[in-house]
Amino acid sequence: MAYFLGIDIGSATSKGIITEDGSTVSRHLLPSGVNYRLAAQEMVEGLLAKSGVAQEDIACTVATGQGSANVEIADQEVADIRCCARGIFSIFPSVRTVIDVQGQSTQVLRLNGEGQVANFVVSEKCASGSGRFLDIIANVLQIKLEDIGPLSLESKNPVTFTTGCAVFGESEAVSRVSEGVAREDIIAGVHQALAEKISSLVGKVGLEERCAITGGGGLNTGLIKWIERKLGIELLVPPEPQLVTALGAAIMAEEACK
Amino acid sequence: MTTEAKPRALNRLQSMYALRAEVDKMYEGGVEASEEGRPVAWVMLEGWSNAILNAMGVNTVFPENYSSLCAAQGVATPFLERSEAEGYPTHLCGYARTCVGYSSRMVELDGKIPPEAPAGGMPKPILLVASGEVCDARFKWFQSLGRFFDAPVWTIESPYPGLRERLTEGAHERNVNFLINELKAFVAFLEKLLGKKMDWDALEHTGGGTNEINRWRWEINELRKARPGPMNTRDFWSAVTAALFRGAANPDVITKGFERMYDEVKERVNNGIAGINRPEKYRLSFEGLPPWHSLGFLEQLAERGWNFVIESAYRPPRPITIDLSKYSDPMERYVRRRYRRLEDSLEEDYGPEEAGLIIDEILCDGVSRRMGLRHIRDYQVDGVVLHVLLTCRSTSAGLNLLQHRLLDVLKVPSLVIEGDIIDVSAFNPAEALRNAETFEETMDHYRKVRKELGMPW
Amino acid sequence: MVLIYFAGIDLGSTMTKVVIVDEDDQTKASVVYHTGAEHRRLANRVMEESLAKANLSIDDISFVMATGYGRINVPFADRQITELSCHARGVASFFPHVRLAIDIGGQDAKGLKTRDGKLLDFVMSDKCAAGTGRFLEVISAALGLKIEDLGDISLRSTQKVSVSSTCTVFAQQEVVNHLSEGVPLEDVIAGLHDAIAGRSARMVNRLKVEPDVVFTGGVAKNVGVVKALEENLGCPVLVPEEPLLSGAIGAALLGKEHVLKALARGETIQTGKRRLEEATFFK
Amino acid sequence: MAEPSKGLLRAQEIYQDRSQRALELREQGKKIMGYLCIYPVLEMMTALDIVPYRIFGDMREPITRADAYMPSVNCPFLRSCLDLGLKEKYDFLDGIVTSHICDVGSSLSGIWNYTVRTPFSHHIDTPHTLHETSLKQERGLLEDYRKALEDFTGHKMTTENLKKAIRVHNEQRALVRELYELKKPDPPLISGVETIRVIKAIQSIPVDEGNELLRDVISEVKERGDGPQTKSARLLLWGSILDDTALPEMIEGLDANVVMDDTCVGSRPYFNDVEVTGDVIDGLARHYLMDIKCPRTFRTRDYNDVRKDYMKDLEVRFSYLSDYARDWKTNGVILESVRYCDTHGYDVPGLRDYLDNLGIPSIYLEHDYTEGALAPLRTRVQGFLEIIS
Ligand SMILES: Nc1ncnc2c1ncn2[C@@H]1O[C@H](COP(=O)(O)OP(=O)(O)O)[C@@H](O)[C@H]1O
Ligand SMILES: Nc1ncnc2c1ncn2[C@@H]1O[C@H](COP(=O)(O)OP(=O)(O)O)[C@@H](O)[C@H]1O
Ligand code: SF4
Ligand code: SF4
Ligand code: SF4
Repeated sequence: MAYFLGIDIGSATSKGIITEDGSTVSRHLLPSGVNYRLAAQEMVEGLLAKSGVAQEDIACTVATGQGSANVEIADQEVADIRCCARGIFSIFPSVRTVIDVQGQSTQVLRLNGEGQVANFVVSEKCASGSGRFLDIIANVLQIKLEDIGPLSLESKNPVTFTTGCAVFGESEAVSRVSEGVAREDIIAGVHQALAEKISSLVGKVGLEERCAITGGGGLNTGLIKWIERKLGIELLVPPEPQLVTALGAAIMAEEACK
Repeated sequence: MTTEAKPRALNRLQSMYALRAEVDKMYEGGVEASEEGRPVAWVMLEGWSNAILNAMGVNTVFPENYSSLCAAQGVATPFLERSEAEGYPTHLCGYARTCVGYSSRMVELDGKIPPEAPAGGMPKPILLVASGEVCDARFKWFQSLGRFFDAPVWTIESPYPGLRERLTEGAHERNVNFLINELKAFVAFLEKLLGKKMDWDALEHTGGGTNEINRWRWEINELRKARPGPMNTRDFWSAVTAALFRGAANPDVITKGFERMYDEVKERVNNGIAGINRPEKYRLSFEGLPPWHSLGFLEQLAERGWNFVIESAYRPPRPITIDLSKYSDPMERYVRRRYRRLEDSLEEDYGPEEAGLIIDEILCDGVSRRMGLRHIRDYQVDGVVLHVLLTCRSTSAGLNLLQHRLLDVLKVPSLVIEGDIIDVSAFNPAEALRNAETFEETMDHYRKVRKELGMPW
Repeated sequence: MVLIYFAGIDLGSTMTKVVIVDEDDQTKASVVYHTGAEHRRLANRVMEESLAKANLSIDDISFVMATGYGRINVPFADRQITELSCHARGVASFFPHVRLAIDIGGQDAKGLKTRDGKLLDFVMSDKCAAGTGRFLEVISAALGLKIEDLGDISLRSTQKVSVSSTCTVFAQQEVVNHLSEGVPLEDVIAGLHDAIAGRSARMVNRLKVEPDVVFTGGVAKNVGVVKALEENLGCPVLVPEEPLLSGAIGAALLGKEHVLKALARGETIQTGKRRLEEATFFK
Repeated sequence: MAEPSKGLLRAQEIYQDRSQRALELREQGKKIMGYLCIYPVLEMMTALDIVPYRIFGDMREPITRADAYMPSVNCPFLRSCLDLGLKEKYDFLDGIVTSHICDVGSSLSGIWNYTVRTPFSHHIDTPHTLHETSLKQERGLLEDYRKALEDFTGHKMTTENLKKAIRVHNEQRALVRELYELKKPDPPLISGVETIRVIKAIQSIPVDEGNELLRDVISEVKERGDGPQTKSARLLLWGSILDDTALPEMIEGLDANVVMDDTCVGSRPYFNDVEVTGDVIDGLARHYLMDIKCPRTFRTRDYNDVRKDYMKDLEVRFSYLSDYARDWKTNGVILESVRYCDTHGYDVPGLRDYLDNLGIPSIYLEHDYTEGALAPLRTRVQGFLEIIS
């Protein structure tokens, strides 16, 4: 029996998948924490424990994500954009554009008919353009991550921040709340700004219909709506958007064995 | 650490070293001239003034190149910081900022060359020759050096028309006359400055030498079409400075150097040897100016089997024989030798049929989709690296459009790498490498696309 | 004889400071509070506390001068003036020969060229948290360290590591990575201090560094940054005993000078409504 | 129907909805010609009854489409212009005329042609120096431009019409100068914010209508009682493009009036007349090459001087600013530029040297052409005001 392992050590969350014959046997998520190496070990142990698969039966492991270098058992490290492409292609073969919203960066890719990356672009290295901005604001406003999206949609009057910096944005959000600005207006402002940045990235690679969203940002129903409004299209959302890259890594592992 | 299990990924050309050394000699020559009380000018690379100055016995050094030399040796940063302290915005051209820092340091030292200056340094100029060609930086920068030197600045103006406007009836002749008169005015100024007459015969020689050098450079580039590509862009960048920033060096010496390089490249082609010591997985073109501070990065890409077989900047012009017999005025000969009608150069480059298509595009839309892509096709390039520079507008502004045109017309993808010519802090090698891996997939994809369309590579 | 008092309030992004001085420029009371979300509005409480400390009531204060990021919306201030002028004035009260003052606070870094307490020229950092006190706050919070301890920790470093991310948020991640790779804490912290000091030094170079150089603001309490700044500037740097207070003291003194000047001209002093109410920010 | 508004109100209406008049005129069959920066010769458009319409960006609208065609390290003003073009906001233009204002400006003309595809386009390669040869070149370029416009409209540009056009444009220049005279008293009769609105308005409508607007504004301003208040600072504003009132609004919200400017949505295009010469094009060439003072041009004391004298050189390049400072009694100068503008950026240290030498205090502000970027500049401006008062 041959199993394949895909591990995505993200900046905030580590994700892992075991597949067999192209179908997922087991999945696991845990916070990456402050030590990627530890997270990688726990991920492998967790996955094996959940699935009951023995380590010897893993034919091949592909690691990806920020901390991919810390996965000791990996046979290969692969760039996360490639894994993301493979993953989404196995779910939605017709998708041609993917918006991948991760913690540290946002990337937009175009796919060809075989699930390969035909073009891609990565956001700038400023947290104000990444999912992290949402996390920071959600945290100070004491809103659960899963609630920020729906809440943002209730806003009639999204706040424009006076700062473009995620760090200062945090204190600005706090002060605004204490001055009576509604939380949904603040969180909507952040969503709107992020959606604008994303639509500009999409412009760079060009939008081709059938566009999907992946990464942790795909769990955010509000963000999806904001992006849809900006782009004027509907986004496809895979059932487990945050796991798409890990799935792609597992598929890569299978390919590597062939 | 001398344990070199694997050979380096780049396969350097031996003939490059001699050429590279010529640039150091040019700077040494400048310092020597200055010490002997002979005039030294700082000039911009534009191809018009250097030969004229040399013919007048003026030694020339090139701050643009000198800044990249500082960057390559890792000593540019203190100069950059100095320019920031002088109040120059940090987005200005990295070459200019290095030069400003250098000049300010010179003033601090009473006009002496800073001891930390590489290659002997650039001596104090008696003249700054700016250029209206290529970019704004190159005349604004020298103008602003007035804070440091009492040397006069002369800006050589050259036409920079829109494409369609260049095809307008009468425009070409007007531009030629503009250049002739402009350069004559420059000569008149030089005569006044130096108190001596122009040596027109010498110009015929100093001006003609470039053509010989360019001819060899052209031939070398022709050889680079071979598979595997026999010469990596790293060697191109190392050697090209000798041709571009020749200063008062004897053109024959440089010509000889490129001739040797030709022999070496030819030898490689005959034996199927590549410019990288790894299988040539991808053939690439480098568009834009290189990261002078991190040329070693090409080694890491070569490790992945990336061979940069051609580049966009400083490609030598196709050698042609121009009938100058009709023209007796030496300045007119000098100008006509290089400044050509757009229609003519297009026709030589693309052949009459494609040139016709390009001209139609220009007349109709004011721009051409096809133009300037010839090398990508000729060198059968799989992908293009676009180096978007933080501090250079003129080489960056058009890169994104180029990216679209390459895809539209040739189905060749591009990887954007952001960085700078001088400022190492603008460049993130780890990220660039990560994206390089993904880009391989993109190149694979477009290989298939081109195949489906029946394109030759 | 009637005693006359002047108050300066520096409503900073991170800290709110109030200083009350008497007519001989002697400090009667000073209070420093975390600005925080609520305290930002409750600047009045900080004011009240300092009045209590000085055993005075608001009516004993001849003039209240407000400065700092939140100066515009302090309802009990008589006048506002930028922290630039206030720091210049305040620093001169500690070090009369100061020529260059560097202030690194929670929101920005500033360089001030001054002479005799007068502001001559200045530079300020941009709208990014990198290079500010916030940078250190965010990272020390992520590492569970106290901001006060960073300085001493970094002094133990023998080989600082450079932090390549400029973004505060990503630098935090990078620091974590360094640590999980086994780089000693002190070397990482020293690297952060160097990054901040280097940025500020490059910025103030535009003003032509001349001694005496004085370093103020909350970050000046951090001996590690002081040392790194000295290295980066290549000259000694003076730090006042309480570097947080220079803005508030400067405000109080400028308030006093404003009053004296007006009196000398025989004008009446325009004072505000003196409502000890909450301050607001986004107007 | 309500009385059509006049004077400042009308200026503000046009400022807020610039294209409204152009669209009306287009309905009536007029040709609308977009132009970038102040170097495309407007007189030739007017002579052929074409309506010149200056292309601006919008600092309140985030750039989302232009980044695909222009790297973000380029002038954000031009990127914004392109962005609006890509968002079809300039689709009503019949053509576009560009000139060699700066590198990015020149590149933009190609990018615009490739992506926005306005039906007619022409690029004028205005030289950088004032050499004799450059003047000749500019003259030739204007002949080409004239021909291009003639081909575009199918009409001949007669000398008579051209002279007439020069006269109306000169009249506009005189009216703008008259308006600026009203900024000399203390307090000025018209604020910096209002001035930008007026100038932007006249750059959006036909020249004769602009003149009428100017006349209305001038008479209104002379008589009104609710003009600007006296403030401690009277400022001169120098810089690159400023096509939005946000910055002067911020400044004038503090203890300062902007009483004079040297920007191209301000005095720059209007402070010299075009001389009506025997050969009309000569006068136009001279004006557009030599008279407009802007950092894009390489100006020096004497091209044939073999020795440079820095201070004298600065004098020649910038003395008009000290005239402005004297005549409008300004006590400080704000130098303003959008980020990534090279031509203005290189001039800043020299210009500050010059002003320092005259004892005129100055401050340099750089912004990225977004409304949000202005808030942090507030403390800087206020600090500057504290220094000069
Ligand atoms: N339940 C959720 N609802 C909304 N957003 C979420 C949720 N969970 C995670 N996110 C978003 O996803 C991002 C993390 O995405 P992920 O792809 O896991 O990033 P990384 O790989 O860098 O750890 C977070 O920044 C957060 O904004
Ligand atoms: N005891 C301390 N030791 C070291 N650093 C401190 C200390 N107290 C405050 N800081 C630093 O000072 C910064 C606040 O400085 P401050 O000058 O008060 O800023 P602001 O005026 O913007 O409120 C904090 O971000 C923190 O980094
Ligand atoms: S082309 Fe670019 S690199 Fe060269 S001088 Fe101009 S701005 Fe600098
Ligand atoms: S602006 Fe803020 S979020 Fe952006 S890079 Fe700077 S610190 Fe990071
Ligand atoms: S602001 Fe500067 S870069 Fe932008 S268009 Fe004007 S001159 Fe060119």
